[in-house]
Amino acid sequence: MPEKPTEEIESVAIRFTGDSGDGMQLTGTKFTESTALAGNDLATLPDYPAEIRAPTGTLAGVSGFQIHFSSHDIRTPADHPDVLVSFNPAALRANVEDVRPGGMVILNIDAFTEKALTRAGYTEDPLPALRDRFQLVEIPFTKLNRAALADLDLRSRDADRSKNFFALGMLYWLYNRPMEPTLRWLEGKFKGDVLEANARVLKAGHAFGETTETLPRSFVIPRAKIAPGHYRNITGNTALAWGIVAASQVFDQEVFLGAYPITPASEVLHEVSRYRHFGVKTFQAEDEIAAISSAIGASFAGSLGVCTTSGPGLVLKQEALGLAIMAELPLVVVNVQRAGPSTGMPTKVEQADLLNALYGRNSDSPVPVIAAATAGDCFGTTLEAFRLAVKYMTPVVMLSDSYLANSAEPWQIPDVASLGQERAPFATDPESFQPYSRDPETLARPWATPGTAGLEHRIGGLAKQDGTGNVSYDAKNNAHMHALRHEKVARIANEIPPTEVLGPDRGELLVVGWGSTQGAILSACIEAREDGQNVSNIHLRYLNPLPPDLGEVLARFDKVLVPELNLGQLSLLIRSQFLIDAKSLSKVEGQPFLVEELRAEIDAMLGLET
Amino acid sequence: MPEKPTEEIESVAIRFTGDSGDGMQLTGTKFTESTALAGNDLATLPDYPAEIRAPTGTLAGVSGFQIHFSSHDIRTPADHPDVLVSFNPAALRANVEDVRPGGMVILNIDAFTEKALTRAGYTEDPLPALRDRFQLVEIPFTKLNRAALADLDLRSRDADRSKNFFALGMLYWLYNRPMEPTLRWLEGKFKGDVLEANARVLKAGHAFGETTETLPRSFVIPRAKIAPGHYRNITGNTALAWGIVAASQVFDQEVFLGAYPITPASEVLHEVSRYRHFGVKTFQAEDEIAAISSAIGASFAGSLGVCTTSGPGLVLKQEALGLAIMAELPLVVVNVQRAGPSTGMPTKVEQADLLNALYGRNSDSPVPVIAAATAGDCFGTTLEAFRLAVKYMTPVVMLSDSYLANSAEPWQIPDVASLGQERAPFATDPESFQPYSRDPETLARPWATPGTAGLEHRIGGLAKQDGTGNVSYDAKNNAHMHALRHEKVARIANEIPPTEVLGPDRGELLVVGWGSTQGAILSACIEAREDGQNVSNIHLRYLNPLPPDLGEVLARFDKVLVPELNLGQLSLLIRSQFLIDAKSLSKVEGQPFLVEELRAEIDAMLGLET
Amino acid sequence: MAQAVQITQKDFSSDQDVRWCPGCGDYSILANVQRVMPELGVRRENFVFVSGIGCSSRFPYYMNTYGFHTIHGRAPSIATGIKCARPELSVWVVTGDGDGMSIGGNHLLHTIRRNVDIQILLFNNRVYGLTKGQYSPTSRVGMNTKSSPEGSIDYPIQPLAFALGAGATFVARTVDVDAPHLQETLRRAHEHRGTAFVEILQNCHVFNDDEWIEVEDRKQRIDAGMKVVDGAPLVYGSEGARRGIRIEDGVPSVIELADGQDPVAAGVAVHRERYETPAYAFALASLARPEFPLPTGVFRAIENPSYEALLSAQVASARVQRGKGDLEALLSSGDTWTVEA
Amino acid sequence: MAQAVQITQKDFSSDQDVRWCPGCGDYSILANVQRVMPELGVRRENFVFVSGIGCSSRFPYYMNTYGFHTIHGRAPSIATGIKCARPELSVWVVTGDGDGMSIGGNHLLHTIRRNVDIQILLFNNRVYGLTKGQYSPTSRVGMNTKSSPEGSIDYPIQPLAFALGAGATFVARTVDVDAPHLQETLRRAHEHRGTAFVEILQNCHVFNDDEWIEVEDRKQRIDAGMKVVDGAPLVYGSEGARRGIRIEDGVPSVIELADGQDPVAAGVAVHRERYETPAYAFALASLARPEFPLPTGVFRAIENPSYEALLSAQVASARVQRGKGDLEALLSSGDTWTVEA
Ligand SMILES: Cc1ncc(C[n+]2csc(CCOP(=O)(O)OP(=O)(O)O)c2C)c(N)n1
Ligand SMILES: Cc1ncc(C[n+]2csc(CCOP(=O)(O)OP(=O)(O)O)c2C)c(N)n1
Ligand code: SF4
Ligand code: SF4
Ligand SMILES: [Mg+2]
Ligand SMILES: [Mg+2]
Repeated sequence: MPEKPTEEIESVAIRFTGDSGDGMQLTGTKFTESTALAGNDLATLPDYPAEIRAPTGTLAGVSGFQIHFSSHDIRTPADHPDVLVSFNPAALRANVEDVRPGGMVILNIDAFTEKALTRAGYTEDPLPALRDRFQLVEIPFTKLNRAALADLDLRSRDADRSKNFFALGMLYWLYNRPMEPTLRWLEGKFKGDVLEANARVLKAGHAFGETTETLPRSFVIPRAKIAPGHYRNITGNTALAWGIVAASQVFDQEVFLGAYPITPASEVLHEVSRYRHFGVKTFQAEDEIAAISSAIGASFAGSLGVCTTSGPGLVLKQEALGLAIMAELPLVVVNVQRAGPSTGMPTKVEQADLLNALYGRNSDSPVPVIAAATAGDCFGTTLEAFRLAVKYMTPVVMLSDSYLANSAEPWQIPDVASLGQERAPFATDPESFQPYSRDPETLARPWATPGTAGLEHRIGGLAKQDGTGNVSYDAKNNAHMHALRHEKVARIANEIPPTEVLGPDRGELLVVGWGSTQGAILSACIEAREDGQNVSNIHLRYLNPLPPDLGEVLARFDKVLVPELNLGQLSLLIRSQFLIDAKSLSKVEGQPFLVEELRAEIDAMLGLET
Repeated sequence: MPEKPTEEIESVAIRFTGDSGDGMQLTGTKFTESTALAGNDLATLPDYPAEIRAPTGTLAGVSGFQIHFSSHDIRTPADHPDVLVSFNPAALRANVEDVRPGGMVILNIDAFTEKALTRAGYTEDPLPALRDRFQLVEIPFTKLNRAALADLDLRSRDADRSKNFFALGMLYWLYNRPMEPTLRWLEGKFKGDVLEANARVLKAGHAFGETTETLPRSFVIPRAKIAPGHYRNITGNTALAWGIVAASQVFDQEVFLGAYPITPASEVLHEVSRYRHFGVKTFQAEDEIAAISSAIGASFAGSLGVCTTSGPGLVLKQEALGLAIMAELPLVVVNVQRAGPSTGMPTKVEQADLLNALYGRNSDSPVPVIAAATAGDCFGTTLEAFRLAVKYMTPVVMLSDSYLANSAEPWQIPDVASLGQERAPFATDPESFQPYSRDPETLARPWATPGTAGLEHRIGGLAKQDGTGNVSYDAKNNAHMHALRHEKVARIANEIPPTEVLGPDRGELLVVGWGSTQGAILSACIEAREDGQNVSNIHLRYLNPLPPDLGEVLARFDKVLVPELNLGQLSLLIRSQFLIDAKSLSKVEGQPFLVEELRAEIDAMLGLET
Repeated sequence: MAQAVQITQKDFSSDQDVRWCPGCGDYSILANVQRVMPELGVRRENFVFVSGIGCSSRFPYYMNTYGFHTIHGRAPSIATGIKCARPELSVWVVTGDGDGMSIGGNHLLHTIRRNVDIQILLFNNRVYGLTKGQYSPTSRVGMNTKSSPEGSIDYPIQPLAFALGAGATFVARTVDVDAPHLQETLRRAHEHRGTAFVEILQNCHVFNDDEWIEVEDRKQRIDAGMKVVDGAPLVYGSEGARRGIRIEDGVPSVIELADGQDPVAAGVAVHRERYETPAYAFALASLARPEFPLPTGVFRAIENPSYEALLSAQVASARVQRGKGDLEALLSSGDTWTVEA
Repeated sequence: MAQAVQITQKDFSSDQDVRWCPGCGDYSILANVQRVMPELGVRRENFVFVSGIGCSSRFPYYMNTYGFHTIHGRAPSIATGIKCARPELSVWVVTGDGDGMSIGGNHLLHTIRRNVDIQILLFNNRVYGLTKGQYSPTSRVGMNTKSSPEGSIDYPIQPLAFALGAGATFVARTVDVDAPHLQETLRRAHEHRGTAFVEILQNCHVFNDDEWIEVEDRKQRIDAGMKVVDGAPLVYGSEGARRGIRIEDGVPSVIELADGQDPVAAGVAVHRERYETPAYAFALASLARPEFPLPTGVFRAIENPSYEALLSAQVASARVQRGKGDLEALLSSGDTWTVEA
């Protein structure tokens, strides 16, 4: 058998889909690892079914994982997959309309029984019509997989569990990915028959690809030009968890994480719980209020207090967050946003808790708010939150979202030395100690922790006199303290680096983004610029305070567009602060922006027909 | 003895001050009642010590009550009292600097012992210096009072309790107020020796006024020109409570109030609890979350659910409020605002929960917000909140504050027939019933309550499909539901009456207010206009949505000033929505605006030196 | 009229697909609740199921009654509002060990204390199912979960002891797969006026499989379980290994019984649901494996006026004493004055 | 060094004016706490007092130690964070019947359940003092207050029964004005490792005066109270009217004792703090006036490892097993790759 030809292509996006039980997340993850090691740039997006465990074979139970990889820069998992792998009719039905016209659709044809088609809601066989629109590749994965395992003593139900690895093997061949990382992983994870079965079908799938005439050629995606360095794949939640663990090292101080499980933030708690040997204590509280309260207590006692949650949990924490603001204690409150309102769609994305982070408390109670832009960026943004908290003696809200939480990207592993070594400036000297005295630069009050002789003092949520920290109902003092809390947060602006404008630094249109939309916005703007359009973009990490040069940057553009996965929250802040007619592009479908949606809006604002 | 002369004056402001135990609130209230019956317009402001019970004789324990009454319109308790009555040195010290230069200062000179002066923080006798600046009236109230009771068998501690009534009697003489209302009240309240003692000293005080040479004349304040009608005095909290009780009549439906005590909202619960015979059920919950949850349950079951709280309590209710928004149930959430952040100054005023009312929940979850402007207006605003809630099937946030809560004003008792008779449009017909079908005008869904055969259905906090109300994770449906919830609230704008501009309807400066600042703003603007200044003002009851003509009104003025007892919350909304450079005048001292503070800012904006 | 026809179990199935994992104990509970409903003499439209958040809390979606799937932990408070507003409704709360005992513990406490006449079914699977398997307040010490990779260090709470500490007037325990016992317990809970608190031991097949196998398995449960019956001695165990529970000075111990020995004579306590003191039921609730058998059945059932009944009575008596509220009179009460035109 | 000098009660008074109403029971509690502190062998800077909101919760302001006056009901959670972060501190929570049993019930429940090594002092005056006199979760049925003008219809919760239902390892009850008993109870609470839950019956002179007069008054308390002592029988009453408590099958009853009669022989139970089962202590906690005497003293004191100790042990053992965390190794763990320049 002659070797089949290979074709070099620039990039490809593959979406693996099947029933929740079909192992799509694992398949996608393994493919991602191989791809990373093959040197491509990549982005991934898992798409779980909601919290519910749906009956097998129904639309509600479909699970998906998309990976986009390329020989050049990649910023999003791609609007439309080039390849769809579907393990059953429901997965096909839920996903096929997203596939790029003429794309490849690989089916486990064994699963396309009449019963399964009905269960998926098909009233007639969809394949004939699809054959006209896509390149259908129909493969009896179940049969082939069973055959590969025939001589092992496995029940067919057990055997069938590995059919995803058969398909994975085939796709490794198709895109010339290395099998070794997956084989190595299997060896670390399983023993005996299970190891044997999985390894065998992976190889069998690969061999099948090589052999079958259904696949006339394989594809090569050259290595991407990536900044030199040491890399790994990382999801936002892992990066966030590691940021928390790293804080214990950077500050050489114990970290205390109080958390109550909630989708999509729970994995941060899970991950951090594994690192007790770093001097990181985790506490699963009875609810979100206890979680933040315990973290406040820990901060008061001199640990780095942090709590992790999602939307409804943030709401519950707000009263206690107000206390931390009044008590001026360092604290990091992480909110991995999800789609609401109320319970909403807990597994889906929104970035709609910005105004809640800013205004979710009684009275004016300013708190710095920063947001991560990519999965990997969750690491650094978390560390930045700790740094601000300690330096300014203030709680800080750090925003991520469910898209960042679950999607993975290659991440250049930072040099630990580069993270710096900070040390909390604990007060120790009783001489003229005052609990509410001020650092003249940052306005921080001293961090005086229990156990320090001579610094005994009492704090609380009642209005306090500046300096002594005693309870005070004095009118002018109260106004002074309001102003002081406001000013303390405002001074953070002094440290915000100049806003980086991508594209011309003045012109017709500026696109302003924040958080997880960075990849899509960047792609859309780069593409638009490549098409000769006059559009620039900036992406904000600091939401409160806003960058000091922001007004000036905005003023250099005729029009401003603010795309957000909410009904216009940053847009409201920008309009109010700078009195410019910033236009909000909002999407609240529980899904990230497609590049094409952004491009359409950019075109519209530039007066171009689309 | 010849009768003393009387002098006619237009208005006077008196502040009664003493230790918490001296009965200043009662004294003030009784004086107010007499004054109302005397036909003057009036406004009052009590000023309690904070929640703490301070040691007697200290500044922290001073309690005050100010009443401003006049033969013309009165809108504020006055910036500077004309008369200060002080029962001890601490009360003098805490208040004397507020008195208008040359004003009258009436002292219980018996209380000015050296010990008491020291306790108040005086290092030397303040009276000599004060005699130059004020008209000091030094009266041995304690001695006179004891003397009046000498023949009764009372311990002097008990006798001393009534010295405030002695002073009250003297002031009744001084300002020619009728004593009958107070005597009648005493008869209803007390019996035997206590009644005898109080009535006797009241009359003795009056006689003393008539006799003493210290007071050369008494004053007459002619009746005010007040719209004809039936009047009473009312505090904001009572008006609010009665608004809740009235709802049960207007809608002919049971009201269910879930509440957890919190200053300054507790009295609403107390007051409503007294009216079970109206078919009003009150439930003292274990916390604010249970309070709102129980009210949501009651609304689901077909009652008019309402809950009353203050700042920190509102924050705790927000998660459940999000549920009510998702479930589209009618509900009134009353927030009697107080000074924060955190526990702050619980007895002091702020109007700083506006943004929290709007944005205090996860995700975009719109809720109508309305605010009362005067004590009496709390009644109608509460009823309006119920009307909107039922008509639009939505929770409504109603804002009051601690200033409105405690201050009293004459209130024209509304004709019950004029309150209208509404009826909740309960669904009853199973034919084609859908829990999330829509009224085409209001977008309200049907209110289908348990017990109605054939309408069995399930609601909840997960994203819902329009129409069926079933759980749905469909992307487009989710966007549609977000838009729908937003639009439902926005449509309320159609009912908002045209904005009433006081003063020229276009010009140089427009002052925009909301809530309890109405009186001060109105006074300042009227005075300024009387001084020939080009300034107009509007006062907003509807904060979300804003009045539909607001943008157009604002555009007619060169400048816009937004005075608020917060750091600029309505101002933020106006700037963002209308892109005008509205200037915020903020005061966060736990005290209402003084008219002079507003005038100074108006002058400044008009470019006048002050 | 639809109600004229005899309603059946089927009438209580809603049109929503049931979405628990295959093997989940919730299925059996659902089926048994649906089976018991038609026997309770309540019209279907008068049932309301209220829940919080959790796998168990999806329950209302599957009941063709009025239903409210609310927010995490708050179902007892929402149910309280429903019952106070409409005492004629039959209100059932479905909650989990996380929903009810973790975030919702306080509402459970106060609802039970007030004795609101509702049924509370706590599905105890000793794990957070919906959020994919963290330990819960009822999980055993040492349990390895995603959030306790080195074993949980929280001492578990015993829901029935908690309920008795809250002053519960009715507490019972039953098991997901024991259909007749479960049904009888539901009937008893419904009969009870006041808060009926029922712990249902439930299997989470995915995250905590076989946690209750000792009382689910027909064989094991003979020695590991003890069904308590009003008026009968506290005995359990298979032929030849019969045992009884004795309680001295409030302290329970196990007595081995000889063949044919009279348990009461041997000092075994007799079960009584109606002691005024909760102390006896608490002793029962504190029995834990492996030293003791796990008791099931009705531990306590005493009658006290229920909260919503007392509330309605206050409304009624206020009306008798003061007449139906007259708004005009209220607004004009106290000192008023008239300004003439 | 300041600590070389013997510290006294005075050293524990802060410079803030004490601001309770004259006649408030809180004064006596404060004085006794300040008196006991110097005896505990803890350096002043290692004491932390944490409270919520209420009259009682102002307590930390008056203690010259570290103090945190937090928000309503959350003190136990904040104290948990403090103790977990710094196990060497002596952490005391001061809370009220509203702060602790109403809004804060859930945190109290879980803190007690976890057995965090802190002292919780619940000042029970059966009323909301700070908000001016509404009924609280411990108020009696029928109590007339501003929010219950026709009498409260809530059944009161019994804090010690609640704590035992939560699995408390140490529960005690004492009285504001009984200085020696209060002091001894505080000492015992401090000695205990794990959560020490102490109910202090406290007089609110302004809003609920004399609620506890039966056990505050030196005369009345002889017949109305019962001080329990480890190893001694449960007896009370004045000469000639001595009585004892018997507990059969978990059900307590009063036995009249003849002059000189041996209580134990008469069937009176002997008090033991260390029964493994909480059932006995619960029986004690359920004794209520007027049928029974109100017991005071230490009801239960058993030793179980405390939460923060177990947590620290996990940290320590993780370090032994895996070494001190190495961030570089963590970041580079699993599959990584290098892109060359
Ligand atoms: C305010 C809030 N916090 C956290 C969550 C996440 N959450 C949902 S269900 C659940 C626990 C459910 O456990 P349990 O009640 O035992 O139900 P089960 O799934 O085991 O039946 C949690 C933590 C939430 N929905 N809301
Ligand atoms: C979130 C919140 N809700 C309500 C309040 C109002 N509040 C303050 S103290 C208190 C009750 C205090 O009662 P208790 O704990 O018994 O203390 P006591 O004053 O009787 O000592 C209440 C309801 C508050 N401060 N915060
Ligand atoms: S996770 Fe457990 S409790 Fe939830 S549905 Fe699955 S088996 Fe049932
Ligand atoms: S109100 Fe009661 S509890 Fe509060 S300080 Fe006064 S007497 Fe003490
Ligand atoms: Mg569970
Ligand atoms: Mg109290």
